Amino acid sequence: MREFLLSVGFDRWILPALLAIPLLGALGVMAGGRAPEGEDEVASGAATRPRSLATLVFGIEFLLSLGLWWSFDPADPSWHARFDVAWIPSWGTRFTLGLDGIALMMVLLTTLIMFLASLGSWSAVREKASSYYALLLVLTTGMLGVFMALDLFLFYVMWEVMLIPMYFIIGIWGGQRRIYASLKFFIYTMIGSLLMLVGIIYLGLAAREPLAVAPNFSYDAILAAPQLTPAAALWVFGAFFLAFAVKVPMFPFHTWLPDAHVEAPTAGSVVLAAIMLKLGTFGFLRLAIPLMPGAAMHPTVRLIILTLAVIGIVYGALVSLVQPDFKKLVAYSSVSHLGFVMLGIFALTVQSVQGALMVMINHGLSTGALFFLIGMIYERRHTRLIAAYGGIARVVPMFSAILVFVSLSSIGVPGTNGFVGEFLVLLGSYRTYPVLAVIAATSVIIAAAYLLWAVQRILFNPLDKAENEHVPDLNRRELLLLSPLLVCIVWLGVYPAPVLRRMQPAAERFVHMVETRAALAPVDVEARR
Amino acid sequence: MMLLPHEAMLAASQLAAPAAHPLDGTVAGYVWLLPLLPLLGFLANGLLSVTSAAHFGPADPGAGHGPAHPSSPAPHAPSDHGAAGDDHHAVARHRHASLVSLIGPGVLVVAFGLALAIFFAMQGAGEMKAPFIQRYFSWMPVGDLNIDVAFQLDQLSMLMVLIITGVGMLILLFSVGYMRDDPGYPRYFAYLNLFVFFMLVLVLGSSYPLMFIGWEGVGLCSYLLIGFWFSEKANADAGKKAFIVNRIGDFGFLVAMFMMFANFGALDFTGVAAGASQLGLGSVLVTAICLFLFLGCAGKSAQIPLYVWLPDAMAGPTPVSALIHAATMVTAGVYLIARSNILFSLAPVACLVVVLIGALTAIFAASIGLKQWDIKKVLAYSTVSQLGYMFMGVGSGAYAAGMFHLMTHAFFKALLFLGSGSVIYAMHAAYHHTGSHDDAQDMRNMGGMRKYMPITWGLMWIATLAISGIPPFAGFFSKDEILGAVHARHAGSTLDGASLLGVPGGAIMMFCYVLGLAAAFMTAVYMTRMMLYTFHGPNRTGDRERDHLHEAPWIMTGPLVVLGALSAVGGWFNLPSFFPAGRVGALEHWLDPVVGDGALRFTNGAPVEVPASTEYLLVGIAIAIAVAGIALAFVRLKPATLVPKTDAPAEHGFERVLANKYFVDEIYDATIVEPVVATSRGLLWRGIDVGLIDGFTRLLIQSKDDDSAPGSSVQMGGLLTRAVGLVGSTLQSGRVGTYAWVLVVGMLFVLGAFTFR
Amino acid sequence: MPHNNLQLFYVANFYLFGLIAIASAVAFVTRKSPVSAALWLVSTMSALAAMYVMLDAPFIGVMQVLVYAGAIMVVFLFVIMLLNLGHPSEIADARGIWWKLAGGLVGLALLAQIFALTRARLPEALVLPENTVADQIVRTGAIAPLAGPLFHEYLLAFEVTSVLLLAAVVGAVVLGKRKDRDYAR
Amino acid sequence: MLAESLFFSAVLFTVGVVGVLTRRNAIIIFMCVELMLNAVNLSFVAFAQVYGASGQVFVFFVMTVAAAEAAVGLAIIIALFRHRHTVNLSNINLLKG
Repeated sequence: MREFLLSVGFDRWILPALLAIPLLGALGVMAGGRAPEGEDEVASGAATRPRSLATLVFGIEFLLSLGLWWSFDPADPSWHARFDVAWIPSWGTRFTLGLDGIALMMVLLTTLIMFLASLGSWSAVREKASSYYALLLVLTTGMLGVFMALDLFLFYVMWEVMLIPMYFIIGIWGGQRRIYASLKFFIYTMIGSLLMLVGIIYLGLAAREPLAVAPNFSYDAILAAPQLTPAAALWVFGAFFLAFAVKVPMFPFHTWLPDAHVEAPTAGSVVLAAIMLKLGTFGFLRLAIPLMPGAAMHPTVRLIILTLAVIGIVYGALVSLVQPDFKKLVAYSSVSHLGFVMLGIFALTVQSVQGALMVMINHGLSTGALFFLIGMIYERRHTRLIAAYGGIARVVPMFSAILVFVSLSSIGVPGTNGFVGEFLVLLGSYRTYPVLAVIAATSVIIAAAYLLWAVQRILFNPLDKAENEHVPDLNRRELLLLSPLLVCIVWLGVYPAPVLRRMQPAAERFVHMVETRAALAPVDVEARR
Repeated sequence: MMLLPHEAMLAASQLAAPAAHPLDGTVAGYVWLLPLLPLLGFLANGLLSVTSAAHFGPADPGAGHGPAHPSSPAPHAPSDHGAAGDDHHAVARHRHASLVSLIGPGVLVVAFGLALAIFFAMQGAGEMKAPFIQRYFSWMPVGDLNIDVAFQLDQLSMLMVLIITGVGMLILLFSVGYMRDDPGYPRYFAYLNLFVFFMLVLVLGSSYPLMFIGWEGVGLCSYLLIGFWFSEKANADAGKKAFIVNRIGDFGFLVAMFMMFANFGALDFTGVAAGASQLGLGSVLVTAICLFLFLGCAGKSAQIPLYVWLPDAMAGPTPVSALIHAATMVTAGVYLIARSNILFSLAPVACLVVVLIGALTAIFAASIGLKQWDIKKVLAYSTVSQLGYMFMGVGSGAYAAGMFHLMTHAFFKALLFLGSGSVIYAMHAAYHHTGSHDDAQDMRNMGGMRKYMPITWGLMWIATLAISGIPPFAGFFSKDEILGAVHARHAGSTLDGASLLGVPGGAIMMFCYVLGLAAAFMTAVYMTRMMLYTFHGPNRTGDRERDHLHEAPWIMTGPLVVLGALSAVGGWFNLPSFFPAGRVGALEHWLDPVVGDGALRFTNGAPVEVPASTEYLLVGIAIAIAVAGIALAFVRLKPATLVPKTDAPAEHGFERVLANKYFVDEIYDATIVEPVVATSRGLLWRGIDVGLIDGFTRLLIQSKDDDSAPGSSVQMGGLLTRAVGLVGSTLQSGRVGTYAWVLVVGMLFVLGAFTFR
Repeated sequence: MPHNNLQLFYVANFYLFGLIAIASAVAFVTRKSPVSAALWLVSTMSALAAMYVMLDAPFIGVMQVLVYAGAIMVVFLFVIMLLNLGHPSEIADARGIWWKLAGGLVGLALLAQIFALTRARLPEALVLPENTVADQIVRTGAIAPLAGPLFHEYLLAFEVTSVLLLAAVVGAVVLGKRKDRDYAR
Repeated sequence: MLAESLFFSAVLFTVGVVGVLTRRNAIIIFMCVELMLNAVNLSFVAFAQVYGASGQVFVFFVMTVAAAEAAVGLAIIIALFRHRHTVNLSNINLLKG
């Protein structure tokens, strides 16, 4: 397989192709014209062309990206499938793309989830379908670009490219309070990302060649440049931290998330949870920590961030416990899960970082599946309130079986993917921060409580509401779209070794580099005194 | 799954690890088949269950923009569903029932046969000091951590495999009759097969994480099976409670694993044992690991303070109670301690805690059992109490005794549960005939069942005598051995040398011995009480129902007979030296390679020597107490005066406290569950999240559809934005002159920044 | 400067016209009548034209007289007269005394800052290099030094200004045209 | 004479600014802007004397732009006057949205 891929020059064109195909697809989808305002396009058939075209494009995208799984060689320390052309020379920025093991997994996750998200919007998006699918496609380019970018300016551009389609997806196809939610989402993320731009420009100027005027935004060049002074590093790290912490989201920057999740359409929630939240943690892994290791690994800074992460873990779980809205419950559980990722990254052991990466993937699969399921039942009953259900396991057995299974994976029952990630994070972070790891481990109890309680109130108990008695079960399309997620949940739970091995060198390099660079970081004279 | 070349090589090199072991090349190489068989059974039954229930929904479920209207005809009525229409009272044989009956118990029959074959291979292989470890593939290879999926076969896991597959096979056969008319028939067998799979993974796993898979997996199956009839809220509640309480224990297990890895760098049994052996006796680290492990045991094996889930777990079908909540899963904690015997033998303080908790649980649960009316609740508290005995055994270093009691308990408690199951089956069938909704499990509605179910009656008396400790039944030997071990170690052992909270270990051991005796007395009383109220005296079922009471079919009584035989002679597997009717200490000898070193460390390397006179005295006391308990029950309890449940008067005083289980559930609710929920809702969610953080956000943005702002604070919405907007809109007068002024003043500032920098 | 013996004459004239320009400008902003203000502005511009000549830019000086003082200011005067802005109600347009004071203060502050910046920015040792422009004028006449760069380096910009002028003409016509509804009213 | 030129230029510019700030007649304000442009032109010419003829080229462009501006600006004023019958900017706030 690898030989075949290399023989067709796969690693030379794949990354720009992955970015270009969705954009072309978006043009194609938009070219179809639009249906009259307010028409039910699913019923009238106007949605058929955009949705099939978009799903086809996403399918091609996914199949192409799958080739990366084989073409990638974990033993090779250089960037995989590197692509580098001149872009804006006077600003010192080039169009540089490349992957390491971490980004590879994120790209695969993105293409898979986007394909499913497109399939999942099949009957849920009933108005302005062509705009919707075009936005989904543009969003894909933005997210993939963030994972691939090896130029900080390009990173920023892609970061913003991804923000805008999401704003519209929430704001146009969202629920009742969509305007509030989309505005909140936009303002939170925008404030963070503008500060990040300042930080990026500072880094680019600091890394330019002697006597050069134009900044140098190349990731490798910035990494190779002398480290910033402690004060500057702290400020730049702060700028990056705010941008990424909002995106993750870390406590206390998380309140946009429940609103955005609840109001977004199903695919929006799925993408938000499965991929966009990972961009924040990915930013920490790729930019904030390696570029400013002295600031990130400063004992006080590290302790503050780890404490926030652990607060997020427990807090998110506790707040989930009392949510009356199932979607909001899952949204708060995301806060808890992403806390694990932050704990793993900042605990900085190979196990915890690998675990954090696994949690990133697992959360994408499990929470993505949960949001799909919520969307499916919402399409049928038009409510997400837990109290509106009860006993529907008798009516929709397939739905129930899958919901229970996915919930178990989200709880982290061993044998599912959820366990592998959380276990590795806690195992690794116990080595460096035992007390925090033990506190974080209590969330396994609360997680079981909130999800099982919700599942019980939805699926079990007496079937006492008449409107629940005739809810149709999943259809074939929905089963088809859930099945890859279910397969991955079992596969990553039982045999995660292939994934772990692909990410291993990148994770080890990350830990090693941050440790050595943090040790070499210039020390503040005043602090030493 | 395609492997990269180096992955495949890595896997191959691990598989090819040479290990000269006496079991190489024997049938033991097929050990992977043991868990695989029930897993296949689960997949087959699960598929049957799902396919028979599946009705795909319409292609466009959202059509119509409204909730599915009741008047619009649904494609199918819920009652058509196979597994979907699970109703406790529904009687509809599943259309795949015969196939399921073949697969479900069938895979266990094969597995049991294989287990027997492996057992004989082990016997034939002669002395086997090292465990037989088979590696299959790498589960989590991360840095210096490498967790393999590998099975470890040694004498301890072999014993557990035989119990699980053997007793499991009998219980599944019983279930074929018991669950025959349940619409969820395939789902039931799928869950049970899955349970057996996880249980086998638990006992066969060669490392703590792998064991943890089984550990949580059986908890999951327990959750699913307790809530099998999920349409009743109580059942679903009980399942959830079991899972969550177990999770508290699992938290302990997890933390123990973290400590092991951080300090020993390994998580497999051999690696941890090697690492722990480097540490001294009673080091803080080992004690902490053992205590966290014991927290896990307390959850899984229902010890104080986490026992509360087990009585509620009786909401599941009765064979489930027999298999999971009596014979196998709940004993996993005992197995864990026996498996970690090296660790525990180094932590006498932790062992004292284990013994003390075991003894307290034994007497506490036994006292509650005295006043229960639900026949299964009596057995449930009895199980909790007996598990306490087992922990007394393994805690005091008498691993063989603890495992012995585990085995005999599996026999007689499974028999008791299945017997009670067949009584309930009869009661249920009778009530079903007449359409009555009386409680089929309440002993006050039974009485005189001896006449209708003579086989069950006889077998259950055997089990009762066994659990009460009457020789020569199985329970006598195992319980006596435990009590003897506790008594023997109150002096001259490491436990005696340690102290807990300032109390010397010897005193604690003696105290626990007394508690054990008292619990034995109560055991005899409540078991006899259960037998008297159920089988003796006049029948209280009801006049119309009485005619429908009859003995269960052969598929149910057959397994009872086998278990009855085992309960009667099970003690012969490990005869004490003073009872030389056969081979003395066979089980102890068998387990010696695994637990022998750990056990010896308790007595500082010397074998336990108890004077014959003391031994006879202890045995005499034990028998006397058991007989006294039974006699007391016969004298004091009058089944003839009992009235049916609906007419029963309320209890008073201490009886009421006992009947309400010391109000422990209520105390937990009031002190833990409700405060946590209230804090989460009031302080964390509404206070911090909506109030504080979103309050700040509302200074920035406001929207008319922001309903999270309660009441007057809506007017405060966007305060900051409004202030900025007011200034901005005043400046925006539209007069060019104003703009010019602003421009010039702004320019002054800009120039000023250059001038005065 | 072209002739060393004329240097003093040039410098003296430069200062003279400079003072005239400032005085005319002050008079320009203080006049109430738009017509007199416009005439004072013409005076300022003419003085500036003379200064350009002193600064070795005779061609620009000529253009200043032709385009600014001639064409543009004439247009201004035309408009003033067309709108009949000599009307008394239109004359009293100046703001109150406080506005004037404030304007003066702001002007002083601005002036002070510009001076401060000029001093800070200009290199003390800035010496006139070889009189490049002056030499060129001597060699090739007054127009060539300007025409060279204009039609080589700045050719594109030059062409663009022609488009700009065209657009301005069209715009002025469109804006100035009376619309039909204006007649209707 | 560079420093002197810049002095004159600054003074003229400031006079123009003060005029813009204190007058309300649109045409006078417009002329003040022309004055400011001329002040800048003076600096350009002065610098051109030192650094080369490009400065003069810019003066040329500024004049062109000023001419275009005068044409359009005066046309706007005429159009405005037709509607409002005033050129007093205090009475005109069309820029207010």
